[in-house]
Amino acid sequence: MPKRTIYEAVTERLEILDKDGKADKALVPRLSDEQFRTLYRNMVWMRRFDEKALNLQRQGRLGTYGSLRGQEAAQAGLALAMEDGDWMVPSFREHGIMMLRGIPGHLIYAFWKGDERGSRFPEGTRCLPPAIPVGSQLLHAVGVGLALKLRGEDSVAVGFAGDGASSEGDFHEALNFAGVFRPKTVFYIQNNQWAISVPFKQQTAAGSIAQRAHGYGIPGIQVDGNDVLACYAAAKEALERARSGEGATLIEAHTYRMENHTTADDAKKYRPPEELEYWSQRDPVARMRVFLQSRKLWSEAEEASFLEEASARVDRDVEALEAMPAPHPSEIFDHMYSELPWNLVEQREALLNEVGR
Amino acid sequence: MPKRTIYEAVTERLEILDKDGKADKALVPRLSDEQFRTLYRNMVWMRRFDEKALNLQRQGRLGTYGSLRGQEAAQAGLALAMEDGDWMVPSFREHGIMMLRGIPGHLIYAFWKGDERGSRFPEGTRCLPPAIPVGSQLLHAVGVGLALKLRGEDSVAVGFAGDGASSEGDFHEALNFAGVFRPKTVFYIQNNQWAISVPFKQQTAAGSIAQRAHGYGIPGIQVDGNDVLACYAAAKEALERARSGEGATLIEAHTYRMENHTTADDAKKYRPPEELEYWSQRDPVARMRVFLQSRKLWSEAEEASFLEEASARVDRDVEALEAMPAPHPSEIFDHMYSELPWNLVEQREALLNEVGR
Amino acid sequence: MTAKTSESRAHAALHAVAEPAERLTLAQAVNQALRQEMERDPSVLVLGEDVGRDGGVFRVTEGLLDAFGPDRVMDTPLAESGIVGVAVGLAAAGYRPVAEIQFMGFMYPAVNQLFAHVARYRNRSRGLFHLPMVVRMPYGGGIHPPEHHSESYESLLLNTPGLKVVVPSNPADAKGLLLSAIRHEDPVVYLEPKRIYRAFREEVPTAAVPIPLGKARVAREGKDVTIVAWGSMVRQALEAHEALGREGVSAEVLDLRTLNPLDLDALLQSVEKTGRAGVVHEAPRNSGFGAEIAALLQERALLSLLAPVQRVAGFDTVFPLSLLEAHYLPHRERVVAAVRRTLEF
Amino acid sequence: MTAKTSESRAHAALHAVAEPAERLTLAQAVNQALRQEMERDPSVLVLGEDVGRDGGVFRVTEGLLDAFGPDRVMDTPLAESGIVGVAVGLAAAGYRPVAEIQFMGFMYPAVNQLFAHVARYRNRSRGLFHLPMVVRMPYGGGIHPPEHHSESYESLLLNTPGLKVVVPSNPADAKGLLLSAIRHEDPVVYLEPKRIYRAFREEVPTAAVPIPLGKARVAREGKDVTIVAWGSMVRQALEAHEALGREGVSAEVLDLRTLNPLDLDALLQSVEKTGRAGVVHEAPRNSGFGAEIAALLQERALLSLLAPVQRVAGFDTVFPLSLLEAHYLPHRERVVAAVRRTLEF
Ligand SMILES: Cc1ncc(C[n+]2csc(CCOP(=O)(O)OP(=O)(O)O)c2C)c(N)n1
Ligand SMILES: Cc1ncc(C[n+]2csc(CCOP(=O)(O)OP(=O)(O)O)c2C)c(N)n1
Ligand SMILES: [Mg+2]
Ligand SMILES: [Mg+2]
Repeated sequence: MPKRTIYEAVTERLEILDKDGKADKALVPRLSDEQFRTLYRNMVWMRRFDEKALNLQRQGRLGTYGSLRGQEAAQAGLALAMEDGDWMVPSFREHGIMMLRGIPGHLIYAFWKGDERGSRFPEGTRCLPPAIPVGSQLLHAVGVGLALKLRGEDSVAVGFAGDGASSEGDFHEALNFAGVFRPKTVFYIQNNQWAISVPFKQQTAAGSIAQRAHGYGIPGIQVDGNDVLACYAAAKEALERARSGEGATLIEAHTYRMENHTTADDAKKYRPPEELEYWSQRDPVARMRVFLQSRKLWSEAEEASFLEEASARVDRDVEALEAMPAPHPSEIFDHMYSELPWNLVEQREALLNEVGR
Repeated sequence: MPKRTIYEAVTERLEILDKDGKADKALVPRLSDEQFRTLYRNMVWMRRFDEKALNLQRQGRLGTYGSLRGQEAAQAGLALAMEDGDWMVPSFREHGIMMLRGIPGHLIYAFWKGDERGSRFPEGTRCLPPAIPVGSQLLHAVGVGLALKLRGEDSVAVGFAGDGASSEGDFHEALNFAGVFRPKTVFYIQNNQWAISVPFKQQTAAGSIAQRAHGYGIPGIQVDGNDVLACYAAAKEALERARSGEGATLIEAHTYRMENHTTADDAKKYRPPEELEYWSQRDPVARMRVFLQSRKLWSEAEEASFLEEASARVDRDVEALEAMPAPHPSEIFDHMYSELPWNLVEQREALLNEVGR
Repeated sequence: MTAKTSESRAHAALHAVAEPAERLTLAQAVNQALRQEMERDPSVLVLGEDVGRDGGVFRVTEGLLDAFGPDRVMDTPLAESGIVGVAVGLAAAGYRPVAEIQFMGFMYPAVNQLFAHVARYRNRSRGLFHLPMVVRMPYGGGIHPPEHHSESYESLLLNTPGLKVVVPSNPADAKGLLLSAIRHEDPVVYLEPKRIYRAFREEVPTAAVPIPLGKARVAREGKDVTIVAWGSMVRQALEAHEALGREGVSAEVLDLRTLNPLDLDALLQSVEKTGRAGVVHEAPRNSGFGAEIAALLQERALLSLLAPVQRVAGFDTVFPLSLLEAHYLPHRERVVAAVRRTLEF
Repeated sequence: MTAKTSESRAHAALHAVAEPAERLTLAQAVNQALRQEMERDPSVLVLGEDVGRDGGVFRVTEGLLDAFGPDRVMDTPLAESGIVGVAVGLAAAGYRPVAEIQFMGFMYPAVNQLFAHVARYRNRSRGLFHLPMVVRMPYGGGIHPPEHHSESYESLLLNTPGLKVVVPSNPADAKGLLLSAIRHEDPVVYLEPKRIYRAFREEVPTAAVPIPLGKARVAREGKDVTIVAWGSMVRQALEAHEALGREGVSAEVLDLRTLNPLDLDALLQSVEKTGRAGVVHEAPRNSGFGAEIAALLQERALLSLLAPVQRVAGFDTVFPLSLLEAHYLPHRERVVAAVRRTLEF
């Protein structure tokens, strides 16, 4: 053999529920019936929240909105695996898990309405504000995870990004820093197959994002992102690894963006209907429902009451959103620095005179 | 088996000459005796050129200089594998191969003397000017390789970078674009184990740079960068792949920076002497000499005449360098745009009045 | 309205030579320029995020992929440094790439390629290599998007020698200036005022008639004061012109069109005539290009200045999200007030 | 020489309160400030390329790794975006990182993190998160290095709201201002004039005595003209002061020290007194910070101005390599000539 092997490894994919929701018994995580129910309920709730947002946008009550439809399992599974003190470093499509982590829905709606107050989360939620420049936030997740390690805290930072974001230089720098400094960080990449109009196969010639981990000396795994049990299990393992000081993991949640990129986009222009069809048959919510049914954890009646509950919560979010007073113009200036410099004092004054305080 | 393998990663290393210069017969590339001699001579020449540069710098006749000592095989092997029409997209430590590709030595010296004219290479040398912001030039190599592909040219672009540069975001973006667009490009990374004072093991937790290729769907290989035959063979294979339209390859030439980072650096502060000792025993020039000897292609007399010839060439370069008239101050302005805008006309005038034309 | 029609008349006049013309939006004018140049010159390529199948998030590159194929219209991975860096190589090897940065707010990842390489290649190689490339960026506010979709970073480009910077304010200029930019031998950053991509249609010559770079346009003649603007803010200047006119103030509106090189002669000529000047831009005031305009005027026309040059600019803050955006953006009233300050000084 | 000694006297005076002092170079003063803050506050961390074992390519962080260990002094991979981006996370989670960009010429890859995040975090989260971090960058020319090692990009920082920008011109200020920067709650970009890292020694208080941000320093009193400068160019201003003094021209030298926020009062006070002003910087003139100074002065002190504000700046070109560098850098004679222009106007 002419050449000597200096590196040999594999990239694996974890699936627990098959496309129809039938579980591989051996792999089903040991969760209580209530936890299984919770996983399902949380997905139902997210979907309601999402549908309402699309609605509000159509009625002009929200601005441009990015739907998470199809990614409910990826976010609900991870959410159940995370601990209270853990940090989130989100991109812009993580509102499902943000709600589950205690961020009030009306703030999330406010963000999409074009209100910075929507990114002032309640103290202690340990969630950084959503980052729009794709990929850039993964470095922040490394920094937070490093802080947790340096302080000997028992918490982990989860950094989110999409498949498109994985092409940005910052993705590389973040994973490489993570390999070197071994922060308490988990990289959670939701590969929903599209970056606006660019399909994953045009985003990279690599067959998966998970295999990028080979370049950084950290573990990487792909998980069926429409399989909430698999997402939970993979996240749990990675979070434990980080928590116990063994460093970062790259998780690729292989899922699908069921909606337009945002309400400003029209996916019909670039996306084959068969593809939507294919993924509809792998709907994360439906698959979990089948699992619950197989365990006798589901009933029409319960379903109805979840739905009602979910709708009620979402309606309360909308009320709270619309009860927010308009932001005061001075907000433009007041959070730029720890104190107002002379130029902002002048500009603020001028604006207040203009609008008549 | 709980998880399903979706990707198997294997990275190989090629060695032909062992540390003492003994060749693996089966692997020795089919080259003429004259070509074997040329490989050796070219390394001797580079080393002379480099020693002279260090000398000139000490005498204040050059500015800060970056030595390539130790990397002669990595550059000579590749040079022999490249064709006339191929492009070079260098970083700042490629002067060895630049000379072999027809860039006059006095221009290279001029560059290190702080003279932009040193980067105006003779027409047709197809070498882009050295790039200092590390890693950034790899994207240019993708662009040039893509141009060659689009024009159906039979040439290849070789992009150079170091181990430190492989941590920059542009390294990632370049390899990913290359996977997607399959340009006629070869990435040639000289891993000389150090980025100024940062050793490779602190640069990344990956054991090699070659294994990064798994993240981009392109082939990657590590080669003993102090083995000129292995460097030639690996480069030849990659160049052929690109030439025939099969896309880019990542080559990691595993070598060593025998000198300080530049003459402005003092490696004693951070580098263990044993390490230098270890690598001195793997000197690329000495190893090739042993190979030539084993083939009866070397003699004291020839050696003496190479050396004399090399020294003479280098001396001519120095003469040519020092025969260059001082650059005219107007050079500061004359190459900024296709024509001088009013502000540069004014500023140029003012300077010329100041220095008295 | 009146401003609009009288302006288009102004253009119709300017381009009288170039009939026949058709009424296009600014977005259509850019699209037409790209199409015509790609037909004329096979070395012109388009690359960027979503520029192909999707036709661009503003539909500016619509139809180009079908017309010219994937070798000339490239949907790239999501990486701005990659887009500009690959364009550098394409240009160095003989192509004329027109790269798109989806929003100027996402220019930052490309700044190393743009400032360290695109702006420097000719000088670094003492003229051996030059980069005939264009980087298109929709810029500015007014569309109520999320963060980073409204910014104006021209000042950063202007303190970086080596880049020509062009900003059209209307469909006819958008086409004519882009034609010149693509044919130009120096790299050009071409800023598209996204808020007026579809705000109005105007007569645009059907033929490919380049408008020279480096020449400003007197959008309105006036004798009392000069309002300097470019891109999207020309609309505000024109509205101010109308409003001031009703008060009997005759304001000249100078549309710079090219920010580097600046048309200094046109600037000085106008201000020496009017003796008063204001400059309008969306970018923050501090160290914005308005400062350069003011600095040049006090340097070279101090004795003609009857009042300080007034700057009407964005605040020295982050560009606000949509609920507060309207407060940030310079508007007619602020321009009018600034002009009054010059008159009342 | 005389400039040097008389200047150090000036400082000794300024810091009379703060004895005991020792004579340090600017590089040593920065090192001492880092060391004292790291001793005082365990949340202060240092990270960057070669800052650890090597002690920094300018030896500014020498000894810190041995003193504080690898958890607090981190040699990072070679990636500027990574350095600043990781610092963002560290700061958001309660540390006070002091990140180093090895040369300001290599700031570009970090611009996305610096401008899109560091400058915006507080505002984006409406004050919930803020980033008490410092980004140190050696800047400017005069050391005869390869390309990209001599640049001054302060104007780019200043058109980007959200960053405090500090530039010391001498060892005592370097220490006192860095102490304040590290303790400050807003992100600070701290520019170190590398050409004077070791050019001279001056009295520096041994104790940790912060010098407040946002306050300029009158380096020399004068009545005929104000020379505004910062960082490395203060030397040239002081030399010009001496030369002009010999001609009987009394030039006031204002060392801005902090560029954002600018000490407007000090600026106006001085120019209203002298009636003439020049501003000196290494960065290109076009859209440089000198333009902002001139714009502010004509805006707010037009009637006091007896002559146009003169800009002495780098050319609107790439910073030349060493053989031509001396022609590019502003020097005493250019400052003197500019002052003469204000006197002869
Ligand atoms: C640096 C940067 N460039 C461009 C954009 C514009 N943009 C917003 S979302 C998006 C696609 C992101 O795709 P992906 O990372 O897969 O996330 P997804 O939208 O699918 O959740 C683009 C190009 C951006 N936000 N940031
Ligand atoms: C973007 C950037 N950051 C920092 C530097 C300063 N610098 C010059 S060379 C160097 C180390 C490069 O190491 P490597 O890539 O391994 O190349 P080598 O010097 O070993 O050939 C650094 C940090 C630079 N040139 N470019
Ligand atoms: Mg996606
Ligand atoms: Mg190296």
